[in-house]
Amino acid sequence: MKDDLIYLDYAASTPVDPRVAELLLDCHRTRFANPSSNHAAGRKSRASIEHAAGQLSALLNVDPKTLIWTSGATESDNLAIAGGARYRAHRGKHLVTMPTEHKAVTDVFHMLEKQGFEVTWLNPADNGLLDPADFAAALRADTQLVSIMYVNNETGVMQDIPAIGAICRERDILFHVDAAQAVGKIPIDLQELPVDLLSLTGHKFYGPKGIGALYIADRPGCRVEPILFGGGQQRRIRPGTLPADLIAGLGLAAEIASSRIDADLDHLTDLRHALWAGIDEVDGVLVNGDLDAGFPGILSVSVDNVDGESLLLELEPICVATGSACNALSQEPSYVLRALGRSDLLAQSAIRFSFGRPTRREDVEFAARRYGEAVARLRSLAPEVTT
Amino acid sequence: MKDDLIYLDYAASTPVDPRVAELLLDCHRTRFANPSSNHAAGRKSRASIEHAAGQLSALLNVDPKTLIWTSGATESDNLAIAGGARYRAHRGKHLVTMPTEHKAVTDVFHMLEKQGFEVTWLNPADNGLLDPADFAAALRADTQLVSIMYVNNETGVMQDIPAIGAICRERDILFHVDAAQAVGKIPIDLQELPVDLLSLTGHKFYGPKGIGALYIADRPGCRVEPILFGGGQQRRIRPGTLPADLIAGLGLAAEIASSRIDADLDHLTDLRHALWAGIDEVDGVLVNGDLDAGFPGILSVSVDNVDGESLLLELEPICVATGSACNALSQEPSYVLRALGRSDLLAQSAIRFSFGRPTRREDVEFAARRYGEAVARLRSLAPEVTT
Amino acid sequence: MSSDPYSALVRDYFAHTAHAGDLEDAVVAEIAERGVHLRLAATVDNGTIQALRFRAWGCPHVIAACEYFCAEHEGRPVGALGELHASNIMRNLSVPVEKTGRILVLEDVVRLLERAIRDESAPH
Amino acid sequence: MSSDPYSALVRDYFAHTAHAGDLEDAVVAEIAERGVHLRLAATVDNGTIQALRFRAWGCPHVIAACEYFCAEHEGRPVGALGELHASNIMRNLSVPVEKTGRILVLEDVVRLLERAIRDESAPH
Ligand SMILES: Cc1ncc(COP(=O)(O)O)c(C=O)c1O
Ligand SMILES: Cc1ncc(COP(=O)(O)O)c(C=O)c1O
Repeated sequence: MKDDLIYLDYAASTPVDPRVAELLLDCHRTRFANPSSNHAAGRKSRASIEHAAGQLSALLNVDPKTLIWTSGATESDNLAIAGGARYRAHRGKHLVTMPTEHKAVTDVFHMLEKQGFEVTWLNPADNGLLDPADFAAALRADTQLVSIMYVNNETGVMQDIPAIGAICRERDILFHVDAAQAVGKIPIDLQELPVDLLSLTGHKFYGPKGIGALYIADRPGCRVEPILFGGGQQRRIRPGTLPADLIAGLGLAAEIASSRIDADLDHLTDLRHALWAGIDEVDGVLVNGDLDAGFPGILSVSVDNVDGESLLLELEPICVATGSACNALSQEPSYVLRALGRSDLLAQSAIRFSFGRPTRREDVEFAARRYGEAVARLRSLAPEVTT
Repeated sequence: MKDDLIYLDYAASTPVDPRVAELLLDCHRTRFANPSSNHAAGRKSRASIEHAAGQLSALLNVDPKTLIWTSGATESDNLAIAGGARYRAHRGKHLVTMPTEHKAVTDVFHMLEKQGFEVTWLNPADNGLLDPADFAAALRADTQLVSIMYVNNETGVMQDIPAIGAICRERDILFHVDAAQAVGKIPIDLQELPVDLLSLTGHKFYGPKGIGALYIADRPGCRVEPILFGGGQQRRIRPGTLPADLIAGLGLAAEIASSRIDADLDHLTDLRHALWAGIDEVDGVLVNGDLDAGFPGILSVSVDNVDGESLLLELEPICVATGSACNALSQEPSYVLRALGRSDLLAQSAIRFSFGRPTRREDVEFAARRYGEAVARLRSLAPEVTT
Repeated sequence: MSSDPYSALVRDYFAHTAHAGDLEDAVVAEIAERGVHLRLAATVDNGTIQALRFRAWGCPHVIAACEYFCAEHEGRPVGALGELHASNIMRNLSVPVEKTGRILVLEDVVRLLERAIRDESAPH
Repeated sequence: MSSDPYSALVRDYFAHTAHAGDLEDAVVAEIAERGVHLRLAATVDNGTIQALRFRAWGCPHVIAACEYFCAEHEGRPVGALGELHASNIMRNLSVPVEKTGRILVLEDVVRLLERAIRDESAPH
């Protein structure tokens, strides 16, 4: 990245850890063979994949056999939700999710609605949180699959996954968690957590891009139908030549995360505190989500009387997101923030700051200062009354 | 790769070109941002992707807008075939393919058969070739999609894509070509070639693993329905955060291929000649496929009275494939070779040698010598009559 | 899609808004719609635009377009306002087509301003 | 799945097949099925196996298992053949479970051999 850019968009994507980058480079020379090939070179690739499965399963406390490699969280979400719903369709066709999920979740549910499934969309409170009691009330005898994300990508809000999962377990409902923003960042122990399907992606925790995984619990009734068809790789759940290099990189990223997850969390908490201390001084600023129930690596704020796109440009060379990174180029106000009760105007002014391991305290202090200046300048350009 | 291994399995996967590996490393530092992000760092990633699209489209002589990035040829095949068949389903549900296609094609057709499509499976002649006249005779008024691969991954046989494509164009039938083994290896000009959908994957031509593309011709009626659902990336045809690094690497691999495709072909032709000259001396050896109609980077041979798996082990440290790389661990004789009229015994003895840019003449000469020795030893172990 | 949605000119006009502000004793036109709120103020002498100022709430393209418009039209005859079309602005500043609706708001408020100037200067 | 389907022992027995071949004046048993063709030859003296040879057409596990079997049973009483079970071979050589069927062919041909030896030595 150019030195004068200040990157505060770690929730959109993280840089590759230098050790992971080095491993990838080494794999390009020594582990390039197809891991399905039954010769010495293929076995080396296979061994790398097995090692990586061990590293990732240690991070999540699962059996390596429960992990299916995918191209990223989008594919994992599709496989879990479409594959899980179809696998259980003979038992019932009612599904439950929230409108504040990532598009990789909501768009799969929209597709399933067109195919005859019935979806209940549960709204969060204004702080973004789902009340487990409301959740329990929405379940029916024919509910077969629930998908609730761990850390929200726009606000950082963390749902009560243990409580929601316990309710699903009681009723034998498949429970999928999109943990793209959580894995490698907050401790996740899947022996403790009642989760059946969990999506993750390498590029959100300093691993490679283009590689992800789906955890599929090894318990009765917990299966997915494939959504891609081809060779016999990965027990026919997901075909295609496995990219041994990317998988090795994801494994190493998982191992690095295991070793520093608490220190990382402390660092992020300090940064968010410093950032919010500076931004809180700007007139008319509101936190989107909930500071207490929020992952500390994300701070999303809205502000009166400022256009979000202009704010983003005015903030350069600081790199932050408006709305979701995945639709930053669209002009629509974020549907996630609308679901939290924000007006269109407030939603479109939202700026998401997200930080990571390399972020320094002076970066967020600078960002807070620039935020105040940018808001002031844009307000000075605007006609007096806009609301 | 360990120095004493002799890798002759380039059809399964190629090493990453050193320049591509270097570019990937650089991208990890400088192009890690999410290309959907509307800030300076995101724009850099976006610019890399645009550059890569230009490089790949130059190789194929297409408009960059016709390219959709995927995780590899398996996903491209799924998107083209399932997505194309569904898009045209209201016009008709008859599809045509061959049993000698890759599993990433045949398994999609099997799935579509279960969903109410009717598939005609056209058998090749014993040399692996499909007769265009037989092909034309199989088409019906309700035929909507045809999928025929370019270079066969097990035998190297090259179908007559211009003739088959011309027949499809005449009748306005969607024509998909799995070109995973062809792109970057033989010249392909999609302004000349009447192809509507074309699948490719980076790891078969010295590009990165985990990245591929689908070409979708820009002409009326040539569309696919998505098979993955999520963010608005890639005009909603394929969602998910784009891995800018892998895409940049694929682009560079395409550019390198453009610059040396003829020289590469000459090199491969020499190698296959030398290899076959040595192997031809072994008693009872047969070429699978057709040397004249075959891509010169692949030579598949069967032999009387030898078990393929033992032959593979006896050939170590030479790394070659038995049957298809994608099911090398399974013990079934290759369905592709069975379709060419080979007996089970001959099919299971098949060894596929495939070579690439780094292969030297002495490598294939050594391989031919070892092949002869291995066959001789295994025959010396066997009871006299086995057939 | 070009990787940067903001042309060099848009970046420049957005960063240097010399014409942002108000004018005393000016003719004023104002519109708020489609996520944009624009106000133009002009002083006119003898059929010539003396000074132009804008206030804008909107995306960078809108703000840049306002600054560009003001800078271009000061010192020109009032009739020149009639020649302003959103399409010219979009071409000259390389505004992406998705922003057409917003730039049309500028065209509208310029029309309004022109009419207001003519109304003012018409014999009472 | 272990990344190498061949254990060190399998590799070793496959590479060094000292017992491949035939024997003069030997008892012979032969089976061809399930993609395997095996022939065992034994010479027996006074209830003790003097020499064992095999010929095999099959995968590396089968060939290694034949060599292992021959090496282990030379010099042992004929009765030891009855104790041979595919499961022992598979455990001792770490043969993957998919190969069970083929190793059972070896068990069958050993049974056949044992019966042929007993038939030979029975009083005529
Ligand atoms: C919560 C969440 N789910 C899913 C995704 C999709 O991940 P990917 O782009 O790696 O497919 C993302 C990131 O974009 C995300 O933040
Ligand atoms: C002809 C053919 N099609 C499709 C594929 C699948 O490609 P990938 O493994 O990159 O998805 C391969 C390679 O395995 C192939 O050879």
